Amino acid sequence: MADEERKIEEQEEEPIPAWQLFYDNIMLLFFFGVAVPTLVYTVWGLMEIVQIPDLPSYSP
Amino acid sequence: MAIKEPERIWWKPYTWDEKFWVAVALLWMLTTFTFMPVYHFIGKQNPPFETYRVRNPEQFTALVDAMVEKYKVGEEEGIPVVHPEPGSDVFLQASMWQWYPILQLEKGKTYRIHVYSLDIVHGMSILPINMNFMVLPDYDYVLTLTPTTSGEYHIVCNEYCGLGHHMMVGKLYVK
Amino acid sequence: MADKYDDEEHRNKIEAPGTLALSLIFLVVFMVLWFLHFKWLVEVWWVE
Amino acid sequence: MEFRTCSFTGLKIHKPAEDLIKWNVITAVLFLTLGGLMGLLIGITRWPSVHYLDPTYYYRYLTLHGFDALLVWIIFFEVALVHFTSAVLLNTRTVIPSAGWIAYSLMLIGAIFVNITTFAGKADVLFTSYVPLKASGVYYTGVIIFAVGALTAFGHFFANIIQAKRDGAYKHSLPLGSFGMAAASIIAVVTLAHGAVIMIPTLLWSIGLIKYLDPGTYRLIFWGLGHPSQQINVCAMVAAWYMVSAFVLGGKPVNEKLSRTAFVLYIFFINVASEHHLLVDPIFSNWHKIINTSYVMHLAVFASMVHAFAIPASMEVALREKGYTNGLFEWLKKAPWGNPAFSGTFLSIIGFGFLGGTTGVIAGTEQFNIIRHNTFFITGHFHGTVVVGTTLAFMAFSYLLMPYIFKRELIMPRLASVQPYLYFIGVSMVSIGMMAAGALGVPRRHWDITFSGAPFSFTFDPSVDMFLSIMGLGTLLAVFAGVIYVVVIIGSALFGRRVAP
Repeated sequence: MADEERKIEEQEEEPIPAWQLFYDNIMLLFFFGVAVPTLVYTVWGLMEIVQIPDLPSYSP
Repeated sequence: MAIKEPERIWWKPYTWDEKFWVAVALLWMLTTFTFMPVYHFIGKQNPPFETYRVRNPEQFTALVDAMVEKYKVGEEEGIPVVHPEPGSDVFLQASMWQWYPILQLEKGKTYRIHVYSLDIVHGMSILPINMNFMVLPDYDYVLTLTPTTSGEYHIVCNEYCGLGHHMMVGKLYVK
Repeated sequence: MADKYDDEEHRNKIEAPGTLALSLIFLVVFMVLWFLHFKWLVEVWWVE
Repeated sequence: MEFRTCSFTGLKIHKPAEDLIKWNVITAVLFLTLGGLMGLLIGITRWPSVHYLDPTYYYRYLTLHGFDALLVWIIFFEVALVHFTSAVLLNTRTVIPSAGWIAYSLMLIGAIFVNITTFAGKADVLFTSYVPLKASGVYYTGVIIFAVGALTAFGHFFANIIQAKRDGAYKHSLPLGSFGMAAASIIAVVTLAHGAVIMIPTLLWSIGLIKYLDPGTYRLIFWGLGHPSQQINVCAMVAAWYMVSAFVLGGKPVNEKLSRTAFVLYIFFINVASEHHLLVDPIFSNWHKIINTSYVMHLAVFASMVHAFAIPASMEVALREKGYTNGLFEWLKKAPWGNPAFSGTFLSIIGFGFLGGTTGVIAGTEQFNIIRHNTFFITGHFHGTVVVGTTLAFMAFSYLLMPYIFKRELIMPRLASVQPYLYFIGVSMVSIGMMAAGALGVPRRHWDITFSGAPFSFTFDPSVDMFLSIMGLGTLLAVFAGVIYVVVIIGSALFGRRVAP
């Protein structure tokens, strides 16, 4: 199928909605899919682990 | 079809039943989510979050030993029973396969119960009321509790800790 | 083109009434279980 | 090119893709057999009146049951789905088949390492292997090899769809089934990367090259592997649901936008639910717990509720188009209940929603987790999701693969058509029995709840015995149905009557 033909065909039709283009972009979804859990779960969790204070001294 | 490429533009409005279900489901989900932070302000039954790093196990063992020495009131099966001052800091130590010591608490008094593991990961399950917490080595977890019911309670380990795991049972009295 | 999708008929259609009914039953079960857990939690917890 | 056209679906099937699917499915079923056998042994051990195994073997077989049934069976089947959705469904080829075979071999070698080490008694650490509980280095090596193999296999998905687009196999959008597996593959990459990050230091620690591993950090990152590996299942299972609806009934998604939005919410948010295991841990702040345990404001749970509506709706619309339009439920009565692919799928949806989904969200509520954490309730919950949900869905899907990919008819079709029902009832009994016992405080991963040999003994509510017996009977029924499944699938693959290609 000639690419030109397809191009012409698509120009005549209405544009694809932006959201649909976003959902079709698997690599962009991949980026968010990796970034969100890594930041929200892992990195945030590690930050909390290193910030834990030492056990203070108690007199029972 | 889920098995064929959809038509060129599939971004289309919802039907009535789809919209209704999306609205109802979203509303219920936001409710159950909002419950969690809001309950920290209006409710009392929240997981404790106070925690300290224990650099040296002996530091915690020393605290346990000092408490046992000062407040020991008896002994069961070789494990001391301790009646600490009401409202004080209390230390409970888990190890393979023992909860040490046995605590005797007073009803209606608030305690800061420090739990800590000497060796590997354990799980603290207070039965029969079924309150469960993790006990980790190197971390002191401070549970601020006010026993509201008196009686004899057991502490069962509910995280696998080796072959004697099922024998790791401790005791807790509320008087 | 746009009004093809926006027509009243499509938006007010109920395509799957049986499924909607099943889903609402599911939601009710979900809520009942949730409130039961809430009740158990309040009964159990050692706070004043 | 080595293509044939499937006489049932009209799909063009690439020979290397077909071979990869066959081998992955058969290997998956063999590991399900092993995992199921372990499940039988530990299930009847926790049935108080039988109490079959010694503690050593109980924990050893529990480790294996977790690894084989939860990881190996499911991931091998998902790799079969990777090739099915990224090549067969797009009527195109699978690129670099040799990479597929390398992935397959690595996964198999890793799984064998873990199984042998555990059988030999060198790794009685359970599935979680929390440090500082130590297993032999071979065990961690096996897990790493398996994870690397699985990562390669899921990477194959992306290679395939990129090539497919270049070849013009699809213009803009993947079919929904492939889109669901794309979500699963993205989630898998996050999962297996966490696995590598934590298992490599653990291996070094177990052979003495690293002195110290922080138990809190291990738990955080391990659950970045352990829980999301179940989210791969959720995505793959939902994709399988959509595909069965389309293959069996000709059902189309009622609204592509709705279904795809739900998958996108999965991709973004479902992985953070690893927090479910850390809710009563020291260390993490309430906000970390709340945001993560709620899959970021419960949006991924909302996505599941959308699928729970959209898939039955697609079936309903398809059946109504066939003329079953009386009342609310005529379509449901007239559905092809005798077809194990359909009945398995529908029962999987029901079981996943009612047994696994609701209880999971509730036990994952920060406050409620205090009365649920590490009790048998949790075990009941994930037998609702992973077994009634994912395993049953994959069983149903494999009934479709027999004619489509193996070019064989099912042997014993009558037995096959009751199998999903028996399995559903059996595992539901297991799940409900466990949840009821767990609600009364019975711990999970516990050899003896009468605490023999302990200094003190605690007696549970007497009804616990009844609930655990329900679980025991359910185990027997589920294993019986599992045996039927294995016999039918392996038997059909080897001896089924050949059908026209």
